[in-house]
Amino acid sequence: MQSNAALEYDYSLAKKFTFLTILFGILGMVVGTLIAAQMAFPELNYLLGEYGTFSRLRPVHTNTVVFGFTVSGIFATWFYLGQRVLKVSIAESKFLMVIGNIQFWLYFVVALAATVSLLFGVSSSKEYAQYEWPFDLGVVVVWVLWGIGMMGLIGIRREKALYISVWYYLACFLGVAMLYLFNNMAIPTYFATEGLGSILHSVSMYSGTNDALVQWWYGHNAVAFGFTVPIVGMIYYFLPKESGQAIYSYKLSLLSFWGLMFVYLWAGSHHLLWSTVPDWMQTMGSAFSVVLILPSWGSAINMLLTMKGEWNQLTDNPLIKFMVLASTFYMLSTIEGPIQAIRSVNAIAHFTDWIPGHVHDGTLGWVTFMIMAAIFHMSPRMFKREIYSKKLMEAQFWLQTVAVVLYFTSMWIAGITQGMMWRAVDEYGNLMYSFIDTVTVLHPYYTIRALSGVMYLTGFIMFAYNIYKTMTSGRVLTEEPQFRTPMA
Amino acid sequence: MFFHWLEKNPFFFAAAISIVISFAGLIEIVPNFAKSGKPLVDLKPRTVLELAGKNVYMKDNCMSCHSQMIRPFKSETDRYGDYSLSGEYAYDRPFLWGSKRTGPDLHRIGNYRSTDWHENHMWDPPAIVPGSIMPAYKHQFTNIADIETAYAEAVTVKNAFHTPYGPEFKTTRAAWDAHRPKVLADAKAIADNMKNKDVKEAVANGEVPEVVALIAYLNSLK
Amino acid sequence: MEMDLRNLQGYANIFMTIFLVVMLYWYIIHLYRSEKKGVRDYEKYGNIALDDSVTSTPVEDKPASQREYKEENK
Amino acid sequence: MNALMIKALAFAAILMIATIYVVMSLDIDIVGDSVNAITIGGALAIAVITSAVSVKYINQMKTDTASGELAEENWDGIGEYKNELPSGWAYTFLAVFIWSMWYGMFGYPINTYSQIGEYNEEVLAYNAKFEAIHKNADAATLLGMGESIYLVQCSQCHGNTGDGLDGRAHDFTSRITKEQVLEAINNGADSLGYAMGAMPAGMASGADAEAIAIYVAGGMKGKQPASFAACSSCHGVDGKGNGGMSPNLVAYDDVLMNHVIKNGKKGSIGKMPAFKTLITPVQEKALTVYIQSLSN
Repeated sequence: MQSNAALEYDYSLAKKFTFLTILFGILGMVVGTLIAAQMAFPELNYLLGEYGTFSRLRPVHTNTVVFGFTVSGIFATWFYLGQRVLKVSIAESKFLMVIGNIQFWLYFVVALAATVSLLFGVSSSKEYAQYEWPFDLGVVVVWVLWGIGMMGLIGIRREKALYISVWYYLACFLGVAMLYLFNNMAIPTYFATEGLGSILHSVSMYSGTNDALVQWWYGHNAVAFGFTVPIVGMIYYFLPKESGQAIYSYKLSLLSFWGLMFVYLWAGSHHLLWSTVPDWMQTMGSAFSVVLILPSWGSAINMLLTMKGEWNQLTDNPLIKFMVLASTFYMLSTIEGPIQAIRSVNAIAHFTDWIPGHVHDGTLGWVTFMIMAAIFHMSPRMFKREIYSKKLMEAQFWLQTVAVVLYFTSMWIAGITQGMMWRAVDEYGNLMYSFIDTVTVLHPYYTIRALSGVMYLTGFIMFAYNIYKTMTSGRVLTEEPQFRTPMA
Repeated sequence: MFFHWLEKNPFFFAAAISIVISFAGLIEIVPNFAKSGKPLVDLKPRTVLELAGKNVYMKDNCMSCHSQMIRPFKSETDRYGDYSLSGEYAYDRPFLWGSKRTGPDLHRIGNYRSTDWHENHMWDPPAIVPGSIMPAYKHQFTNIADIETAYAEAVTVKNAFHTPYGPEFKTTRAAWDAHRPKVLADAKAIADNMKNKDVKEAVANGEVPEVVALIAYLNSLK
Repeated sequence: MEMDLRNLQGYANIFMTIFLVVMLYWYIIHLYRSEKKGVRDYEKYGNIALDDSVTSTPVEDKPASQREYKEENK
Repeated sequence: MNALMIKALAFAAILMIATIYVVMSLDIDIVGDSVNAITIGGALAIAVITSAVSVKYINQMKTDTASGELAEENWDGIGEYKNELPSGWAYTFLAVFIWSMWYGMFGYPINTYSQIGEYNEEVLAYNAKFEAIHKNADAATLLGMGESIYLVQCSQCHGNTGDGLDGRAHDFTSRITKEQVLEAINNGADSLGYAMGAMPAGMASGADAEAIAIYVAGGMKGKQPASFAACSSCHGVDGKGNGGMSPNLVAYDDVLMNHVIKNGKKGSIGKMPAFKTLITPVQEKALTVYIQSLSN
């Protein structure tokens, strides 16, 4: 293939999405930290009039970190590693470049507009699917464009075998597409009448218990295919690449993959334990949640074992540290979730802060750590400059690690405490605590959580600064580093 | 052989993933659809004012902090009333069970709180419940609820899902104009039990402040 | 009738679980078998991530005839 | 056991001790309630298993020799594979599958388990457990019980001390205020469902009404105004409600409490909803004792 001698990977799209990842990351985490602080200090609800209340901002936070930060991160890493593991440059096809750029701009507009719409209370109130129908359509188009781009790139690949990361990105694409479509089925009321009322409003195709089932089939698996699958795909590429160690066991990664695909979808009903969905379905949700520990841990163990005998890398490469810690938090959250899904434990855990605590093990400790590590790895290759500061990276690592630990321990105690207080009866057999008692008792934990939010956000800003300085004033690299990321 | 074939073909591989991940939905969700959607015998769909209130509930995203699902535990039925039944939710689009109780469950709040309590509480929660971390929703006293959209919603669900709204619910603007006084009368009945001057004035002028619709909705949760 | 449906779903669930276990462990066996027999070495795919320059030799080359695009931009 | 493992397990232990300490300090029975016990067990499992397993593998980074790289000669497919599937993982996978079958067939049998059935059993067990206390309750027990019910069910509106939160709800530290009496006289009253029926509006007016209001709000002490005759036909000369036929104006008696809890109440302050679904007869008795104690 003589003609490929001068061929290079094209990182323009990866770069663009990296910028968005950082932008949405900061936005989402600022809002997250604010709403965490509001739980401890309610006066903070009044900073922005009606737009600043906890209730308005919470969906802004969740949707910005899910559909802004994480999805950007998925796109950024796909446009980087997709080319590399398929051994084909996206620039080899003008078509794919055009599609990719349309995807980028459309995504940027839709994500921003949708976030603003939530601020104004335009919401369908289904968790993590709050966007109203026009924004849903936008999301679908973006997603389809990504799918076309992905299939196109796979079509022109030079490497015949699909590396395991590609499997995971494919699953991410397919899973999210299916779930998002079915869950967001709605009828716009404006068009179902003679143009009465708001054009943005719609009603769900499903009602009551059915709506709940579809919603949590989606809600749980949006986590599966948005927060687990693509992130696993990332670590399967970036950890081996950064460390120069092949995956410990490729077979284990295949097994974990199919295990995850089979089992994950069944577990959605564990969000509806003790509700009005049929009993057997709840039981199944519980049972499969526990089974789910194993395919999840398969990936995590595979990653940790990839680094076996490589202690020196762990101690002197902060990037490896990020990824090893991410794997560990992945283990924590993938055993915590299933145990919270056991009926009896769920009776306490559901509706309490233990659940946000659990979610943030995954999102802060696993998703964000991994995405940041990926960007740290990609930056020197994309910008052809050394990472600006290793010291800053180390400091950021420790600050954020402490933040995640504070977050999950405080919410762990808060949740168990509140769940048990709700159940507690006094010596006469009457409820021991009024509801407000179970709120005021949480103040110290909410304060700690707010503090952990500030710490984590600070770490993320350090990260953004480090990347910015890398782009602008890192030492110029003459050739692309093979494995370990160079840093000053 | 089957696996080899699969591993080599991205297209069939993608198809395999799709099949594998749709199993759960097919077995779990689909067969129960008709049964789980069945309403209680005497269940009435919400009035237009209540629907508008539900939309305020969604707009200010009350379900960030409040559930509407009383689980079958003695501790919950003691606190909130009878455990929830599937048939009670049959007309709820979307369902608003919530997933977090920063505040108490509201599924039967209409049984044990009143209009004036809500009025005072929405205006300044910690004054009513000392220690409350709920923010005040003073903007709901001046924002005007979108009752026309609520009407459009009622007509839509009537036509699409046979929700039993009366024959006067039609897709035309004329039908809405005819129904509007009924909504305003409902709003006035709520506002009569309230003290806020802005609210009373707005209702007198034929407008429905968000808080009135919201309270109508909360009162209907029984 | 309703009980029938519930039973049916219950059985479907149990059947699915068994099916999953069988498939998964069959897959494990399949993976090891193919390696033993020399049909395929799965672990070599790990190298795709390690050696991923655009010019490096693919682990499994996709013949140009199979590539769905024409080399147009030189 | 090496230092890292000890540290990780110590962390798990501290987290668990802190959790249990906080919960116990709130008088919550961990052992007695099986749900609480299982939850603590689950939390312990999360903390210990995660710590131990992740540290086990992290230790392998320290101690194992690197054997991860693949030799070129393996490419023919026959060769030595140093990196076997972790067998612990494979066996545990099978074990949880079996467990899940057990869970679905015996733990919560798919055909027979009903959470509502379990709820009914829970309520029966509860009743059996507390019946004794409720049956032979003496005044002190009732008072304590009443206070706990009041704080959970009533304090949101009437305030923790029963003072009605600055006029937002009825004030239990006295029986009735002048405004409340005047409201009833001027507008009538018909929300409690007494046998005597509705009280018509305008039984008295002007100075007479004023005098009645002052007299009743003052606890019916001192000289009875002549105009009170309009009231005594129903409420009795002593204002005590004619043996439960109409509301007692002097004290919170059993009948009054029963009517208010069952029907709610509408007065000058606003409307109180009924609490018939949330307060049981036993609790009502205790609550009465407690509310009586607030005005004494």
